[in-house]
Amino acid sequence: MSSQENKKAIPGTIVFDGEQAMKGYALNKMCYSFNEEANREAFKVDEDAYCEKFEITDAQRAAVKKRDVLALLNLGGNIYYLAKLTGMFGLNMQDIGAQQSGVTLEEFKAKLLAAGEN
Amino acid sequence: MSSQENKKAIPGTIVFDGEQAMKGYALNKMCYSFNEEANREAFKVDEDAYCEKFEITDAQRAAVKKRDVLALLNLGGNIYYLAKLTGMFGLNMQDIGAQQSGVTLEEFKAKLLAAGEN
Amino acid sequence: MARLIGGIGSSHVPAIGNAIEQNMQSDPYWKSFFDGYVPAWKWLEERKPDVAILVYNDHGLNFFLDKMPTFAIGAAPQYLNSDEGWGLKPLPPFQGHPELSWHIIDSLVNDEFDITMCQEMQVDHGFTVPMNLMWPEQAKRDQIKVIPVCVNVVQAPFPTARRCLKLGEAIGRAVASYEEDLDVVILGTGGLSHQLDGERAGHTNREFDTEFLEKLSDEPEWLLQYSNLELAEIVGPQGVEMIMWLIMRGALNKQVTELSRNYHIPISNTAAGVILLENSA
Amino acid sequence: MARLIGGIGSSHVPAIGNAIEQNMQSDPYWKSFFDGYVPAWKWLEERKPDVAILVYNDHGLNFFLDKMPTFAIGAAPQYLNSDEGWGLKPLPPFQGHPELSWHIIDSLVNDEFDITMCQEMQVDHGFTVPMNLMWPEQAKRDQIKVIPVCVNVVQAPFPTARRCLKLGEAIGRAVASYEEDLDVVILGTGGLSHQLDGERAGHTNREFDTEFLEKLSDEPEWLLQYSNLELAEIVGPQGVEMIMWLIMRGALNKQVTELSRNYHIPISNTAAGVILLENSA
Ligand SMILES: [Fe+3]
Ligand SMILES: [Fe+3]
Repeated sequence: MSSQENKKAIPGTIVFDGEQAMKGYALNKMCYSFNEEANREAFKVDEDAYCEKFEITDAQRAAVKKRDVLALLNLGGNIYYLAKLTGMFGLNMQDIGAQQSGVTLEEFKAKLLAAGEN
Repeated sequence: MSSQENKKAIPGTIVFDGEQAMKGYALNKMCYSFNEEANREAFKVDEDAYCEKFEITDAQRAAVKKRDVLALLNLGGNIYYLAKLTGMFGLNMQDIGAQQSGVTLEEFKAKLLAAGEN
Repeated sequence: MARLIGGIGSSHVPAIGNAIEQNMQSDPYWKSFFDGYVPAWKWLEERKPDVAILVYNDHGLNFFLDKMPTFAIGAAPQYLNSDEGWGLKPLPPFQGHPELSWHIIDSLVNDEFDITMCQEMQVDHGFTVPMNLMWPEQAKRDQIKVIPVCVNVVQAPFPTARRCLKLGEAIGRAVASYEEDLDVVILGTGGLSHQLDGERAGHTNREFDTEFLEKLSDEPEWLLQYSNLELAEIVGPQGVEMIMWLIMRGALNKQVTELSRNYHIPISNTAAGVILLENSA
Repeated sequence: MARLIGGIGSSHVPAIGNAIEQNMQSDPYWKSFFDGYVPAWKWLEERKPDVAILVYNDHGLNFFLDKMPTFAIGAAPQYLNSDEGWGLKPLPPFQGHPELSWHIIDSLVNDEFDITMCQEMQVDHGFTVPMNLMWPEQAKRDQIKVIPVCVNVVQAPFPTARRCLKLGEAIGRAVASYEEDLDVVILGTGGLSHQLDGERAGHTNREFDTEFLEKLSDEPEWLLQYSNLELAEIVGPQGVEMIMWLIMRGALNKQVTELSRNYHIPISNTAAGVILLENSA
């Protein structure tokens, strides 16, 4: 898809294109680092210092603190790298699916089960 | 070029194809590490321990010890990575050109100057 | 000469790995999903391929945005797995077939595919879950040699469906020209419709997935009418992983026999599919 | 709209960087080499391009054999240089143009080029030496924005000459479709004939290089008759870097004006060339 085509919005969806990638590079790099256990431990010991080291923006820092996935996506986060961050907070893909779509986990699961019954 | 085509030999030349790459991966990885100054220092402090860490073969180890570029190429070394190793020994591209073609540095330089006069 | 005996399309959600790990195959949530794999298990047991080419996408383990390849192919003696920062218990290393990898890479680059060659590569759940699903016993996974083919669906622009189908065709030619006598199976993994990110998280599309499965054997070009952006809208941004199945399909003969198919919603946040295609002789 | 105003082919041997560093331009060894750049300097001073697309090859700084892309394009805000383990004094960072980088990447991937996208990238002498040569003053290098296009000539298989020419054509189309009003120059660097490794180290080939330079403007397809293995035999394994010049040429219009050309043996172990091509209006 060309950068022009990317501009066409999909409702409820943020396409992770070059524009998003430019915003989120440092944030995603931090999240990528969580593939290593030692880095996860360092983050847990001192979240602020860890974020500092990767030079993420204040807005990103605040969204990390709030575990706010939608905000992080808007600030350039990519869902696959973010999953490594939210995983540390004990949130799996269904938890963050519910969080983003603004429903409870049970409602989110029920919606998926319902899709299976059509 | 296909792997078949690669088999056709060029006199005095080793094409760095998949076959060579398989032989030389650990050796080239060690040489690549010399991009970092700390790694160059570690090598200089204890050459054997450094080679050990990268699990290069005994034959490669012996060729490193002898600074023998042709042997290293035959053992899967790639010239661009090897240049970082020989650089540590104070050998530049002209030095190793002379070494490989079996002439003195002066003769090697003279050959190149002569090519410029044709 | 090497022979491509068939292909399998399959989902690769991490939850599947957990279910296998915890032996939940007969659990009501899982039963109809795992039942769909019985024909593939029987076929693999009968045909015993020597090598599996596994077309998948990395989800942020081996590749970061500093060096994000469109198409990467492994040429390593073995491939390691890891916990990915959050998830699955790592599986033991997978055995490569670097000679065949290099043959395929040589052939593809000559065929004007701009491959990233990987002589060391960690494989994530996009690779390990299908391996675990197809060969649930470790002993079987130790026997089969693997060649990872990793496709970018993390960072747009992704390769077009058309390019993926062509890559598959080129892989088919490459395998057919390898001199050793080997039986090769190709797996295309990922999808089907799902959306992990955004307010629309949880989106699936049974109608589209069903048509995709319906067309895959005899009319794979059907998918080419959609751009990846259109596909993201229709099947969700992660549903675009279905282009991996096109690579698998492209590698097979023009004529294939569909031996089985299954479709099930939901597994975790996804619509899960499996299809087994045999190359006509 | 953006305009490709012309292209320059140039050698990029590290020794050139050292000579500039040590102000040896008038030294007898160097004089006839540097004299060949006078027309390029004048042209660049006159035309003042906003962006330089720099087609080059990495020599083991940014890429290792674990992830070796055929074609990698930078999309970073800036690009760092380093000592490469042995050599040059590093130059200050180069300023990127990530928006144009992404536009080119989007366009190329849609055009079925399988690009590796690099949002962080160290550039080595293959990049820095030509930058230093074209814009000897740091102030000028700070002004111009750069887009690195890195081509694999480290690990065979290398992209074919045909594929390189096509990549160039696709880059030309991509630049022409960028909306911002920018003047863009493209540099193809590397070569000409040289051999660093093996008993034949020091090999050059004046006759072939001369014909290559002769044909580049009006008949670049001439090089396509040779496979990369044949080229390695003719111009040395590192001489194959001349395929970078084909990418530069391919990006320009069918009709170009050759404004200058120079050829000189030896610079270090290489035959060094420079050519300046202007796009016809
Ligand atoms: Fe996936
Ligand atoms: Fe070079």
